[in-house]
Amino acid sequence: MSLFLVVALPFLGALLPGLMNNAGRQACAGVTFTVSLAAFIGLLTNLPAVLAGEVVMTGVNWLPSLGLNVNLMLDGLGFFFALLILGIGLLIITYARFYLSRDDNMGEFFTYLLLFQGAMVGIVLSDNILLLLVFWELTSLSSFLLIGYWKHLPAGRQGARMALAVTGMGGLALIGGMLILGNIAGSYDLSVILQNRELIQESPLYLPALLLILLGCFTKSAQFPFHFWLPHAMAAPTPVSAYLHSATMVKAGIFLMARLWPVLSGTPEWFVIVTSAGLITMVLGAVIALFKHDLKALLAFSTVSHLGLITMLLGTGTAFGAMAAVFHILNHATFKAALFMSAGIVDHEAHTRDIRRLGGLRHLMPITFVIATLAALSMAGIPFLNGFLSKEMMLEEANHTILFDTPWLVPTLAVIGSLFSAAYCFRLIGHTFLGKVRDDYPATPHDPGFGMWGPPALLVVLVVMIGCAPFLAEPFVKLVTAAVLGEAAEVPKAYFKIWHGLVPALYMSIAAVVGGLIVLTLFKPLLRVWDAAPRPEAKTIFEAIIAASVSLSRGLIHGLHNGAFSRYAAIAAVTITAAGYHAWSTGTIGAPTRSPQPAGAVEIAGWIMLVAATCGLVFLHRNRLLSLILIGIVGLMVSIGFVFFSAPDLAMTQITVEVVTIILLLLALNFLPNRTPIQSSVLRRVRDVAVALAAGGATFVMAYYFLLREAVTTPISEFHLANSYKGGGGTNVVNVILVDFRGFDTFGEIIVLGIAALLIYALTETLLNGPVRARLLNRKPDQPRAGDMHPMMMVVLTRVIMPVVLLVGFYIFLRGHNEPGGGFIAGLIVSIGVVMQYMASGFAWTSARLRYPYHGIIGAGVLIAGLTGIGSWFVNKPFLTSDFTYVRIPPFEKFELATAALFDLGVFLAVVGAVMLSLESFSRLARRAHVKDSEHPMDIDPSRDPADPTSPKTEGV
Amino acid sequence: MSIEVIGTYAVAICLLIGAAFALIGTIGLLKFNDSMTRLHAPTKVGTIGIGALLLASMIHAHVFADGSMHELLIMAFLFVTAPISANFIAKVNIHRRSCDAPPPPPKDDTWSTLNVPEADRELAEPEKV
Amino acid sequence: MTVATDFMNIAIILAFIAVALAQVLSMVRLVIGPSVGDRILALDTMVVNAIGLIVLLGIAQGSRIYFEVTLIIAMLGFVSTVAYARFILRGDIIE
Amino acid sequence: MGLELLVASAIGILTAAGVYLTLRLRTFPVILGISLLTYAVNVFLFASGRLSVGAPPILTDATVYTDPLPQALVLTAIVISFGMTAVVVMIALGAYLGANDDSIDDPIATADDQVEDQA
Amino acid sequence: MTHWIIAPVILPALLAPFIVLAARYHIGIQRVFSVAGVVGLIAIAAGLAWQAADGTVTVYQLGDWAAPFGIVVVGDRLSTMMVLLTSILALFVLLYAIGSGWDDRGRHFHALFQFQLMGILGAFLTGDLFNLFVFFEVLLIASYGLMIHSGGDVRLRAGVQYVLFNLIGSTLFLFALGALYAQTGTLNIADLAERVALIDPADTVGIRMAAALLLLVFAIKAALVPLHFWLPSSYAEAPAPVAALFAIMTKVGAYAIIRVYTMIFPPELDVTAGLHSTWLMPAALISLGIGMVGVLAAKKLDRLVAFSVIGSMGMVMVAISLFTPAGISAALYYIIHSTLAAAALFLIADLVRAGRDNLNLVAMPPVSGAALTSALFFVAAIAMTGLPPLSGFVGKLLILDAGLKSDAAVWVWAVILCSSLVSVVGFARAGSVLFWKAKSVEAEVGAVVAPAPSTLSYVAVGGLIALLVAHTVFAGPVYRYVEATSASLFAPDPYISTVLETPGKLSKPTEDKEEH
Amino acid sequence: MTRAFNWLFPHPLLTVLLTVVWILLQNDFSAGMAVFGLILGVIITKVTAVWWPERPGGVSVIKFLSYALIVIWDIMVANIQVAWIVLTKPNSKLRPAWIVIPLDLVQPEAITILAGTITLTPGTVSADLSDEGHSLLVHVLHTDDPDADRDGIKERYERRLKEIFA
Ligand code: NA
Ligand code: NA
Repeated sequence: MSLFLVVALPFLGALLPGLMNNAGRQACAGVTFTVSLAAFIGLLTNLPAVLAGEVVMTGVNWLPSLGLNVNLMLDGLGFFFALLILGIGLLIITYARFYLSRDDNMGEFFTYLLLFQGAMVGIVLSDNILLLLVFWELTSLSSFLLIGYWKHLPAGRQGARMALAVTGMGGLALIGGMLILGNIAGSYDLSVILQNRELIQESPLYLPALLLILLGCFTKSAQFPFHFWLPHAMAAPTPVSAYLHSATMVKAGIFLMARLWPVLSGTPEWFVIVTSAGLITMVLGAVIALFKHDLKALLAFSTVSHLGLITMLLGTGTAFGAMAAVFHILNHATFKAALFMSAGIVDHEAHTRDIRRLGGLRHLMPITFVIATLAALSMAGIPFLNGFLSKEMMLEEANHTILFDTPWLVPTLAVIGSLFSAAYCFRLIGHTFLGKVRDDYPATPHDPGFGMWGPPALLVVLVVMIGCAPFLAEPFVKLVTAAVLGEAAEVPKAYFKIWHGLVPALYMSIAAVVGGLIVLTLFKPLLRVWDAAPRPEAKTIFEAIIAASVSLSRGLIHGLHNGAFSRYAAIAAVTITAAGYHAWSTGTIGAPTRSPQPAGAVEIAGWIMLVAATCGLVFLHRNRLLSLILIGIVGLMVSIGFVFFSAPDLAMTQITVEVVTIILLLLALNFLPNRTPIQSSVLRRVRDVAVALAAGGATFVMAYYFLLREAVTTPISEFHLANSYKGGGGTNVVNVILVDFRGFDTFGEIIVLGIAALLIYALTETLLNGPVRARLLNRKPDQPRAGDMHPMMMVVLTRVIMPVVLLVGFYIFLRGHNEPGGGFIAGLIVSIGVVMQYMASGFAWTSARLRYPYHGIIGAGVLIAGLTGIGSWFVNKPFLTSDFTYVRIPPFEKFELATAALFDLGVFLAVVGAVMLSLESFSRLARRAHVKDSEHPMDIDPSRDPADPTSPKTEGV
Repeated sequence: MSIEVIGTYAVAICLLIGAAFALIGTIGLLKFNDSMTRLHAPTKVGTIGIGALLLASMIHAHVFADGSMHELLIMAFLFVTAPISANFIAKVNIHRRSCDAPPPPPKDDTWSTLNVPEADRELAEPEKV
Repeated sequence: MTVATDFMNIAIILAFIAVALAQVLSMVRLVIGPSVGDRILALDTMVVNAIGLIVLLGIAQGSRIYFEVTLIIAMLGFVSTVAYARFILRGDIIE
Repeated sequence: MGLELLVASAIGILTAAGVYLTLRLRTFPVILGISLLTYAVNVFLFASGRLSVGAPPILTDATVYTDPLPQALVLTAIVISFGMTAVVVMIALGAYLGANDDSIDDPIATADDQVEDQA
Repeated sequence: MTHWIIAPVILPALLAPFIVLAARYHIGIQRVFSVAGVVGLIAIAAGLAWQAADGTVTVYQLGDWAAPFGIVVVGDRLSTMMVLLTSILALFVLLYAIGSGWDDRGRHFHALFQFQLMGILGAFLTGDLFNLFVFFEVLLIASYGLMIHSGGDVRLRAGVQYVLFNLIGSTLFLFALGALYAQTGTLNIADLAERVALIDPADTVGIRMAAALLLLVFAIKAALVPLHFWLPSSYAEAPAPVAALFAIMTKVGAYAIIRVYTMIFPPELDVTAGLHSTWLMPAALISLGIGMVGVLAAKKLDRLVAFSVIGSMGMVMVAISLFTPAGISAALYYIIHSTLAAAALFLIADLVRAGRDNLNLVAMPPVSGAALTSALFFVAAIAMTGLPPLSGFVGKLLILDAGLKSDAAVWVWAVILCSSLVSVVGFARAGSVLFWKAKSVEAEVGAVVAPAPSTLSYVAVGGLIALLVAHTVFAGPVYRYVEATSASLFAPDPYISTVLETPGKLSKPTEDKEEH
Repeated sequence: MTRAFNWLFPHPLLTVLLTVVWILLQNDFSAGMAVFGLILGVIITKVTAVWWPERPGGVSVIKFLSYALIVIWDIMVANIQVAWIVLTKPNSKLRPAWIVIPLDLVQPEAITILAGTITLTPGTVSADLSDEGHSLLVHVLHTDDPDADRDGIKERYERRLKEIFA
């Protein structure tokens, strides 16, 4: 079967359990088992090739530019691990079917389990190390889901997050390491990388790569100092613990060390780091395991310890060490999975995993007792069980390993580790199964059905088989070892047998077992010492670190983003000024190319006015109405400046916009407080002044710089001046630019206005349909209002002036193409004319008589402008291409007809609609505050019939 | 003396008159010490001042170019709107009590500006702006 | 003719200075107030004087293209004066 | 003293005043501050065509015209900033009417702190 | 001549007023037109991207005026790719808005939505810097409207800051444009590229300031720290579909930086040497850090997602600031990824909110649809944090790989890897509280159970997730496309010559039009 | 016919005014322009007529022109007086006063013109109207005899306006 299929089957199969959830537990487990089995068989179909020493390779490109491809490779090592993963997987699935209770969502469980299985198979079959990373992180994710499977348990959630954080960190480090490795080797394919031992080990990047990769491996395999997450992962259901945290996932790190052994091992760095980490883990794990009362915790730390043992073996860098490691991986997988499942059975039956509440189970659960005892004794290193064989090899290897120039260090530690290992194994057997039957188990224990004890029993058969007949395993182990060693070393000649003679390893082994027994007899006093001894609780430390990082990040983020706009703006201003200053100070500056133009008294007076109004605004800004008046002056002076500097169009636009803006602001100020309170401290104001002066100074310098220099070459506006009349049909070049050369800008601009109006309208609607409505209805003016809402003089005058204003607007519109003016200014003027009418007789009275659909006017304006632009498509010209002609209709003089005028009409309509819709929206807010609408255009009118009941009241409404 | 020369002098004189009135009006604005009194100075003197300047512009156009009448429009505009502006500012002064209280009207109850709506009468007096 | 033109040019300069001075004086009134009516009045005066300035500019440059600006300022100055006053009188300017 | 200096310093002063007001704590002065910044930038953009007196870009028999393009750009900018101002005034007003507070600071950012931590 | 290249701007620009005019009061009709418009956009955008895929640069002269005198719209690989991305995103966001009923919680949603699209698409397509400003304003003002859609005090207060900060940005943009025009006398991007070459090396401060200011403008849009302050509250408080659409808006800033700083101010240009190469990378790294730390610090899901947007923009900017073909390719790949991922997360946050009326990261009783929502969250979080197997991981690998040759490689790697870890922890905490811890909370007796979100909402989110998966599976072809795009950015001559040498009205000697 | 005329010209004087304004705006006279101005005058008057619902009674145009001439003369004379006051009279010697003018006029247009006249004539400002419109409040810059001023205004302006708006 194709390797793709072997990897893909679990992933594809992961879709099934969820679907089968409703079909019952049996179906759910069954489909999962079938999928796994299919993959397992698929793997086995490749066995002949592997046995023949071939490396099965296959691949498709995924992201070839990066070198990330779905390249798979199957050699002895991969086969070995895949076999473990799929084989134990099958047992675990069977076991889990009976382990999980009816409350548990089995579909979800098996989905996650299959995802995990696929990811694990992916790791061990990847040829591409980037692909390997993908699977690597996927195992972290699926294990996160599996550990947190019982979501209601806090321990599960915390354990899941801790595992994810630690293995995630390792995964990220691994990404770095792998990328470096691939870059050194020039390929991310293992088959290439493994050929480049010298290149890699001589690279200056070897050490960072090694450290990062080892970080990944150590975290995944719970090596010291990252061992602490594993016990907390035991919050997962037992099948998960057995599968992930003893048999497979934690071995991913071991696998990777083995996989990269040919290119990474053999250097002093590798030796020191890996061997010492392994040793420490081995001893530490064993010691901690002894004192754990939770069966699964005990087993978890024993796993840590044994993983340390394997790591240490890989660290020695010798071929023998590697072979011992491979052998122990196999042995450990068999006895540990069996133990986990036994622990699960005990838990399942007795409803507790606490050793102190157990004992005497030998009589109640004989089958389980046999299975667990055989497995535990194997772990303790008792002869005729497979654990003994690999442990012997380990001790042998330890005898030849000299760390830190201290020959006794490694052997001694190895013995201590083995001693404690034996002790906790004996404790497991003794305190759980031996002794008297108790009468206070939380539930009555008895052996479960075959479904649950069958899988561990099968494993124990293997334990015994290999233990008694190691030669059965030898060829396979050597095959795997050959794959580990690659071309870096030869497979050792050593034979696997129970009896090697009276070699030092045997004495060490005996010492360990005997010592273990002695330690167990001293367990009670030792436990007291252990409990009394202060020791760092890794989980507490981890949680403290996380809590500290969270509160640190909160301090940083909430301190930085405290919602104070003034600070945001100040930071922006400082940043911009600083960047501008940096750009200035690192550049070169040449002499001015333009000479300044002389300024007379009047210009200086104008400047003084502007500056005075601006400064007045700053000093008096707390009085809001006054600041509006002052900003009116600023606008007026800027407009005059535009006139002075030959920009009449701009001046007109500026002044009309100014007035409409002030009307808007006055409408808003009606609701807002009339004064701005003093809130900021003097220090703050000094800071603000400093920021403001820096920004102002910078703009001054920049403006002055440019004003005294010419552009590098002729500005494009030369073309506009030259072709405005010829091509645009207008003599007002600014207007021709707006409606023709750059009509697209103007199209966008009227859309901005249209959106502004729609937005204002929509917000008004929302406000008036929400809680604000009540507030507006109950609103009182903040000061008494004068009588005479619609003064007679104003009304009478408006009747004459408003039509004149409209006429002027029309005039400005028509002439815009050739003289200052245009649709935009005309639109504003017409709007202001209508506003005059509103101000004179009130919004209600005015709009009751003639109400324009301002939405429609905006829409029509944009559509007219847009359709004018589209019109040119029909003569096969681009959007907004203009055309014009001259027409003569008596008695009128010859006049110009230009499509640009139609466009300008769109502009005009959009502006009128937008301004009026906005003003209308604002005044709708205000109208909620009033009850009565006036029925007359003016409040006081002596010519009205006094008998008329609708005649004006004396009350100033 | 040709018509151009006379026109030129006329322009100059109109300019001086206009500018002088504009300045005088503003001096009044600054000098008088009561809001209502101040109102007199600029609204009128200024209007005439600008009127003279516009006249100067018209004459100038007739002397140096082919004539111009549209300054009349601006003049008319200013003349028509000035009373309204003054009326509103006066109302503001009365409403804000920034002048002497006016005597009561002989025919009606009160002045329209002082006819504060019932609902607003209990509100505090406006703060000075 | 040159005498007359010189005289006119001097008159233009004097007028410029006078109107500019008027602007500055109005600005002073605007800032010192004290009543809001005074400030609105000062603003109104400044608008009118601004018209004068632009008319002078037109005369000085012999250009007629500033007419529309002047007209618009005349129209809008009035509107804003009324708007400010209405705000003081009624709060809502287009009730 | 040259016109260029006057214009450049006016831009600088408008900017400084605008920035100062933008750093205030209430929406209203901040909006005014942004308006001043808009003036400053409009004048700056206008000045990118350099300053010329008495040469409007209306085609006549004249030979010298000021650069019309910045004028068109400023015109567009004025219109756009008008729309923006109207919008921000309305939003600020809406926010004020909802909370009866025209403070510009955003309480949400810190209200986050009141959420009990359970993660 | 064909007009397709302008269609992405014109279609929404005319559809929006049409909706306002004809269907103002009929949400059903609005929906039909809005969806039809977006589907049409996708078709057009796909056609344009197809057309540009072989390196063809399409120039469209608005008003028939030749560049640089008139405005041109330019379709090349980069712009059409962004147009396609935007259109596709828009479809799913729109479906969600309809499915969740958000579009009916205020006025004019669909018109504003179309205008927003017009602004974004115009910004991608235009070849003129001032026109870019105009489109920025269009997209911004539409975004203001969408951001405060359906109102509420909190949203409006956040909206005020959002608008004001962007007004500062707009002002800055104009300063930069003024400086550029004063220095070069042109506004067309291609023409600028030619004219900066004429600048006297003895007088460079002007162009340097212009270049720096322009970069800051785009940095604000891209939410680069310390100019990012507008983002967290506004994205968190915006209605979900709007926030999801906003996922593309930060990319407009990134796009503009790529365009301008590869074409006008390329890294090898002497007069602007030492500018963006000095501080863009540090700012990008800090953004990445701040964003991901913000994820860890967040106490509300919406803010968490908002900060992840900052972080992902930091990631994009790290890649961009390498200014190498590999860096830009990686950035483009990551831009597509992070747009889709951020949009999906905002929508998922809304699914969460649907059952529990707030997004505080505290456990509340499980709600209907929680299982599906949590699965979607898990997938989207994987994507956003850059865990395998989704595109975030691929993008991260690409950026790390591109960064390896940089001088700042150590910093790039350290920050990217550490911030990934922080974001993983942050997302895991949030997810475990929202979805897992909820299982331990009993619903109050008699509490009203909110109905599950509509199927259409899930379809929209699922669609985005499916796109992410596709982006991962087809990483090879996608990367080939962005690689070619990046290569063409570093060889801009075809772009420049196509833009500047296409004749327009009156730039041909034969054409002359006189008054008759 | 009258109805057609009234329909087309709701305010004929306004139409004429608009036509004149149009010609002045063009700053150049031609027949076509006048026709165009007239068309605009009709349209705009028509459109805005809804906001001017009343049709004022017959106004004597001739009398109005003579009134205007008187006012212009008064304005020029009074301007010089006020200028003199501004320049020479110290604030302490200034005697401003309110004067109240009981009105005989009732048409809003007439009252407005009266008030406008008073304001345009330097030295006096129309400040307010009484709450039913029967008195006009005027502020005088400097006066020794307020009653004489009041009578002067009534005699010189209000009487003429009553004739115009007969
Ligand atoms: Na108020
Ligand atoms: Na008077």
